[in-house]
Amino acid sequence: MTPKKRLNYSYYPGCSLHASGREYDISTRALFKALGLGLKEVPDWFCCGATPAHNVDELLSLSLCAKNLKMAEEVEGDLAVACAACFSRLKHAQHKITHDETRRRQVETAIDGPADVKKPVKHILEILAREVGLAKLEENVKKPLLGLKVACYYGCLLTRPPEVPELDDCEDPSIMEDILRALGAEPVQWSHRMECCGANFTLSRPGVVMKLSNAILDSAQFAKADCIMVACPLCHGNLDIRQESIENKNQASYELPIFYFTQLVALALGVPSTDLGFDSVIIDPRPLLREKQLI
Amino acid sequence: MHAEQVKHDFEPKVVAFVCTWCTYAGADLAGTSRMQYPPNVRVLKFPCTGRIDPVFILRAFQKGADGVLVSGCHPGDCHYMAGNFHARRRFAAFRALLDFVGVDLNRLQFSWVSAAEGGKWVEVVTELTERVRGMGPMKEFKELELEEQWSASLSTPELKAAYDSIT
Amino acid sequence: MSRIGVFVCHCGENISRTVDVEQVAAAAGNIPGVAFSCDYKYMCSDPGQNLLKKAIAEHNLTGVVVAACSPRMHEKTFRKAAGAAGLNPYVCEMANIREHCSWVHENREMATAKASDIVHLMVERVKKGKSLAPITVPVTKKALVIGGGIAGIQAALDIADAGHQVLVVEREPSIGGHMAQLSETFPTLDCSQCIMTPKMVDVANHPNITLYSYSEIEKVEGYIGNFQVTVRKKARSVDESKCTGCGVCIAKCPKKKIPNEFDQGHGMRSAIYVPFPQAVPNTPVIDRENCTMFQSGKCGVCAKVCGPGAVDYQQEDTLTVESIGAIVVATGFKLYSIDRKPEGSMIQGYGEFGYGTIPDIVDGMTFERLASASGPTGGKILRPSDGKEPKQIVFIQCVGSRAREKGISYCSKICCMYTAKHTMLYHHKVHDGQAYVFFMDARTPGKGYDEFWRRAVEEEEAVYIRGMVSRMYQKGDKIIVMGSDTLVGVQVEIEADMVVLATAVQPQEGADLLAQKLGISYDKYNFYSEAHAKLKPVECATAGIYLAGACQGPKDIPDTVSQASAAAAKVMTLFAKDQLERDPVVAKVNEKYCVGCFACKKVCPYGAIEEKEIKDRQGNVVKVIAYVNPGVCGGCGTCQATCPSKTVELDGYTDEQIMAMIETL
Amino acid sequence: MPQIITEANLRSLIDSLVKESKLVVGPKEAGSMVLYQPLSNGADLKLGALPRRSSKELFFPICEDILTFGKEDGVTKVKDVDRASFPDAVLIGALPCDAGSPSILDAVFSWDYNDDFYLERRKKSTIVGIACTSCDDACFCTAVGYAPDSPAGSDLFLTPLKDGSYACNAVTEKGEKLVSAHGSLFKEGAAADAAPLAAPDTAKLDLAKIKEWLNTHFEDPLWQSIADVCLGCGACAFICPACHCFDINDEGTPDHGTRRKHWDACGFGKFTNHASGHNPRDIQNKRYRNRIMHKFKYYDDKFGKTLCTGCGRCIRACPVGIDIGDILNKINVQAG
Amino acid sequence: MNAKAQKAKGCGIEPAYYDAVTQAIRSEAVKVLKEGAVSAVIGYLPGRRKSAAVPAVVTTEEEAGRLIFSPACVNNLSLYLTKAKKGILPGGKIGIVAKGCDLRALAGLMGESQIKRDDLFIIGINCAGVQGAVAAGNGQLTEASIAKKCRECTAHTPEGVDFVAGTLPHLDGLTPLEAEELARIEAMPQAERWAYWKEQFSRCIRCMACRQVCPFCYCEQCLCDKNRPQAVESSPRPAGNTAWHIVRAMHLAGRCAGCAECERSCPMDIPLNLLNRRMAQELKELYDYEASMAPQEKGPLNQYKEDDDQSFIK
Repeated sequence: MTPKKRLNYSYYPGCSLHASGREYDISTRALFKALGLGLKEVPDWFCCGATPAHNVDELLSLSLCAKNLKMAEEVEGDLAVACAACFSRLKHAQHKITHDETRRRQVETAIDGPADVKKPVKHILEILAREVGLAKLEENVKKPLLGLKVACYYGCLLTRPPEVPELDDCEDPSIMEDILRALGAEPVQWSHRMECCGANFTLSRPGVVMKLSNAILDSAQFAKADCIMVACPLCHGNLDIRQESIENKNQASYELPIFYFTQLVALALGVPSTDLGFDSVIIDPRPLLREKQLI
Repeated sequence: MHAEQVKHDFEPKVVAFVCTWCTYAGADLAGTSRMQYPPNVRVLKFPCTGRIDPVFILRAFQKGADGVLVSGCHPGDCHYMAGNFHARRRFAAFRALLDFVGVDLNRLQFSWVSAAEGGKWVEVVTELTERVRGMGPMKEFKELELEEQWSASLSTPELKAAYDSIT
Repeated sequence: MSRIGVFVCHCGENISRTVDVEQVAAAAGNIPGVAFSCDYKYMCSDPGQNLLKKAIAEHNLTGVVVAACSPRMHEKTFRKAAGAAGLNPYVCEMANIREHCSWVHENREMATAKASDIVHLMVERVKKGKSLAPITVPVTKKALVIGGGIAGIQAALDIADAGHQVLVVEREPSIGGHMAQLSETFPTLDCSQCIMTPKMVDVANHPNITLYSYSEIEKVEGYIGNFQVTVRKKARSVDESKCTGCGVCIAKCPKKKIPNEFDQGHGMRSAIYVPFPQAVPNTPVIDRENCTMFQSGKCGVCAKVCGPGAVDYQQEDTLTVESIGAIVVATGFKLYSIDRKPEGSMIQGYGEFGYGTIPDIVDGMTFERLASASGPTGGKILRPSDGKEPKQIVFIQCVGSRAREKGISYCSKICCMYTAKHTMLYHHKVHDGQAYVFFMDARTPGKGYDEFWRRAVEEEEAVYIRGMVSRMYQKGDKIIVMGSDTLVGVQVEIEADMVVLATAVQPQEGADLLAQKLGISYDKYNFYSEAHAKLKPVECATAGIYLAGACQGPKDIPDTVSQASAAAAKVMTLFAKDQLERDPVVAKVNEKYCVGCFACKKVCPYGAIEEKEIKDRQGNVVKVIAYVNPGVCGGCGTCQATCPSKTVELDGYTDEQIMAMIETL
Repeated sequence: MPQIITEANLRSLIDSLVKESKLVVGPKEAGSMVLYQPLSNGADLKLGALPRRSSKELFFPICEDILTFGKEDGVTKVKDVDRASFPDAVLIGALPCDAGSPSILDAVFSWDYNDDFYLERRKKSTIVGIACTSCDDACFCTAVGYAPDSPAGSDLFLTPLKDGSYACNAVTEKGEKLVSAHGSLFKEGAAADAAPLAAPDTAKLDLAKIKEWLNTHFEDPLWQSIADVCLGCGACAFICPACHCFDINDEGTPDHGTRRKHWDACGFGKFTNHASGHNPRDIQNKRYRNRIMHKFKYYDDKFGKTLCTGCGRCIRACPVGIDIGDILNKINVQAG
Repeated sequence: MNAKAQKAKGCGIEPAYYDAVTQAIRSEAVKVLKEGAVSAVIGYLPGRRKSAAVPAVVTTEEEAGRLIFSPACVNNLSLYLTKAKKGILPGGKIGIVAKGCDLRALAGLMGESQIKRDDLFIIGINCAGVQGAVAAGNGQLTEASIAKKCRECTAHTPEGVDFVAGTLPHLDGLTPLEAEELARIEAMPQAERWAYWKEQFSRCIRCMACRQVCPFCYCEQCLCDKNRPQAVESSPRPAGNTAWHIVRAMHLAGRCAGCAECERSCPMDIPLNLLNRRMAQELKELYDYEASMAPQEKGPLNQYKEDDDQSFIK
């Protein structure tokens, strides 16, 4: 038997995880600790430009990511990213800079140095499913999520466009469902796994968000899901924070707790629920978890 | 957006021995598709990779090639059915021989490029050219060309110049 | 001493934009042995060719290099011109400074230097070139048509009507192909089977046509005028010579619940079956995978009921070798499926449409069968899942086609028209139904085509929505179609009862394998490549092989029939001669030096090398050496590369020519 | 009184000659063998073994450029090799069977045509010969009129003495000059006893009789019997001190190239191949016959010399064991 | 243990073994000539020098009675059957003395249609070994004088011959010097290997002994003698020498019988057999081909398999 080397990752949390998505950050750290993985935050990281920068100034959005990636070189291990928007931006910048010589040169001028963007960027889903492995996850389950019906919600950024993130099947991914099955939960078949939640229109055009997010909540309910699991703080915000006003507007009643996948995985691996930020969300998930005897 | 073609300090000579049916046509396709690649390659057309004699490769190195590419049809696609299969064995053996006498095989590339693979042609040529550029001139054979048995060696400036102009 | 003429073409600006053609011509003038050099705007034009002819005469040229486009484009043109001026065509060569230089480089200085080098290479090649005389070979006046769809049928009938023997080889148990499956055809809405089946019968009855159905091409050897084709006749388990086509076996077969391929799996057939009632030949075939007799050894009903005793369970595949002079490839197409594709495949499926798991999402061919009077529903539009009549139906165009992200970037050409046809058929059959069409563009060039499309939109009440569908999912017994209407700028959602996808046209399964047997080239999608996109649209680069129909690219019926007739005309042109002149690029043995090791014979892919005895004047055998049969030699040159002493040499690619080129490096 | 030079001083002599920018050539260890090669200092000199190749290549290189040609500005220009650039050379430690060869070859290279390449090199070189103290069963110098202590061809001739030093005899003016220019390294004095010389185990051949036999036996079964097995390689000719055939080749392209002269051998099948394809010496024994005829008849006819110094190299090198000493003995016997 | 140590000292082979082989060859050669079964026998006659034997084509019983086998009988006589040496054999069936390694060459020549088995009477030798290129002069075979190829011989016993001469004595295992040398060179960094061969090839004088002695170099017109076009410079300069030796090795790849005559004949001691062995090793690894004593229809470079290795092709 060869002794297993401890996997170490550098970590780019992104601004959401330090603010509205704090529980995503907390649960991610707890999860890594539980799995015995190293996770070291890149010192002095800054905004990735998500999500509006590339619509306004592409060079800026690339340069922000290039600089972040360059700084990440200082920390050991592949770069772990939790936020779907950060992940998308970093991967996109990598792709663009590697494939477009002109852009690369412009970025190099902008950041005043070589555009060193080779650091492998990995979403935490990827790390769990591929690097840790489903078998090992299953092995380490302490509290199987039995009877929990989960609508896995991927959102629009995680797998698109196909050539950039290379995370999973662009239109029909299964990585979240695979992980959940390993934990003993019951992912539901539903229609809106990939639809847009309205993302960053949340402040500028809330009407759009209300409509799109409503469709998501509605179809999750139609599929008899107990809750929705997400991998993006923007999605989480729209589905969780706005849920009540969506219900009001549409005369509906959803009461669907929104989990970060890190929360559910960590919970299944035996991390105490008090360490996972369940208290800092709007739709309190604890009644559901209690009902399913998970806490 | 194409990479701008700028002259480098060292422009390697790259020779490509290609079959007319697949790789030559693939290179034509790269042309009609207006793809861009380094202008260092000189293409010698053969009916088939089966026609390509290892001596040609050797001779090309002797005559100043810094890199040699041999390219033909994918296995099974040979216009002549089996020419490329024979070529494959011949070149597998020849590579081993060159390696044994100390020739850096990074200078000798074999590839299958079909008539539909203009992009692969560009990729293969670009990769070889840039690799060879990084390696610098193929000095081994060039040095040999200048060397003499001791009894004949002269080092007059004129002769040196004459040699320089040959190689 | 050679007197070579070098002619540098500007190709309008195609070359001169990047290459300093004057400098190239001037540099060529300095090459030893070059007697004349010039540059000209369009060498391939008449004045350009005249310039060449005039220079050959005036400067007494012994060889010519035309620096212009790829020899694959114009080598014949200039060789002909050189020949007209009295020069041997084979001392005329092209230096490819367009595809291999001006089009692929931007730096003028370097491109010019490269062009000069390319010219120099070719000058050396021509200097060492020899005059060659064309070789004549006999022509076997029998054509092979591969594929018995409308393309193959048309080509076969045309060639047979011209008085030549034709062998038609069809993979399926019956000829007819996709056209036999169609309900009605655009733009006239005439019944497909009504116009198709008479032609099928003509094939069956034509005295000059031999039909091998349920057969495949095993091996192809030889060359234009002289192919040896091995055909595998698959075991039909029914003796064609005995069967009367009475159909009793089919009626009595106890195993009847097998999805019928002809009906896209929506109708049922028995284990012994003919694909459809009008099949040609009308001889049943036993589907051994589904036949109880073959699976368990118990049954044998069909054999018992067969009067003539035609059923033969012992029948095996047979191989037949045929001598063929020309080949028409007409293997047709298949439809793209939205199913998940294997890992690493260039082509992707549609996850957003459920990867083919939603039963009421069907493709266009299934709709044809549903709409066909002879189809599984007797011509009623009923959806597969529950047999209900769909009241809201959505047609989606460009599924797979023009979808680079799915791996196919081409337009399938026929979908706009057949979708319009489908909306009409639907409207005619379901009067209270509503058809919606999602489309990117409506492409309707063709006689009467746009009028037809307009009719669908304006008179037959189809709602055309310009935009794509982003997602479809099952909700209850409805299919929710989410799309966008880009003209209005809104998202639309339709609760459909059934969805019909106009999926992309792809080459037939195994097209690449057949191409490898034939030695013809194909593109990355496996469509067969014509020799020239514009000027040789039916010829393959491999002489003696011609293309007809959708195997070369998506085509509708009129285009397919036209191309099939064109291919037939090419075959007839070939058959008009008793002998054929062929390129003299063949190997020759230097009898003085050959020592008869026969390494060449061992490697020759054509079996062109024979043993020849050299005798002295008394008739004693002095030595046995190699001899290349010029009629059989394919000209690959593998023999020469193998011969240690190079006593076998390929004309047109001699060591002397190649070494001279290498010397210029 | 002869001059004496110690071995140490002999090596010092080489050092000084090298310092004077002379090309000093002598026996030197080269892998598994000893070859005549340029010496970079006195320590390089390896005495006591017969070098694998003869010393003729100092005057008659294995391959040398004659001229170069090339196109400049559209005009073909030819450049002769500058013979003045040939170096002043000293051949040191040549055994008598090697030192003797230039004096044989001078004749052929200055006969109807003066080969400037050979003659220039010859003029610029001084040969320091050395008496031979060891031999093997292939040596036969004494049979063809040479001897282990023959100073023929040497400008300065060294005789090994029992005390390890060498007695020096200046045979020619060149030799005297060499001594006088480096007087401090030589000393006059009574010589110690000479070291024992080599003594090849061969009887003296009657070369005149052999020539006479050759005059009348152009056709003879002997040729088949001795030379049917000859392979037709050039090993014997190339390592022979006296063989001097050469070929001239143009190498390069019409644009740029070099005309080169290099060794050739009469054993090669292509040696007399005519452009027409006809070959007057069509089979191997005819070629071998020519080798013997040339050495012992034709050269003598023309220049009064035998083209063999008896070094035995061809005997040692022949892949099929053809033994010229044995053949000459046979002819001698047949000649009576 | 003791016996082994003793054996190693003397390198085992008694002169009596060679005498016995000699006697067997003589009586068989005389017999077949006498019977008229063959018109000539190609064998070895003693040379003037102890360390030399000379190949000979003997046609009389008297000459046949002088044939020998000794450690000096190094030559691969199959050479004399090829067209390269035409004109020296009488018509009719020919007898030939062949060691195991020579037999592989005979088989190769049969595979290349140069000779027919029916035209030959092969006197095979149970061969204990012969001397190397730089053998000492006393004619005895010692561990120091045995040829390198014989140290790792896999063909001591002839197969498929008409007559076998001698009984194989006990042979001691010897260190495989050539295999070790091959491994040493293979292990060198590439630049060092180039330097090694450059030094070796620069010594070449282009005497062509390696070509002339090779049974497989029977071409009427050697590629390197051609000047239109000139594929290999004929002048003995390092450039042309290197090209020549590469071309030679390539042309022999898959054909070489491993008799190592090229290396033995080289007056400049260039280790040519290393090139041949390297190629043989590669062809064994890639295509499982080995030279054998039985003729093979096609050499490894005259055939192919569709799934041949192509890992080197992009």
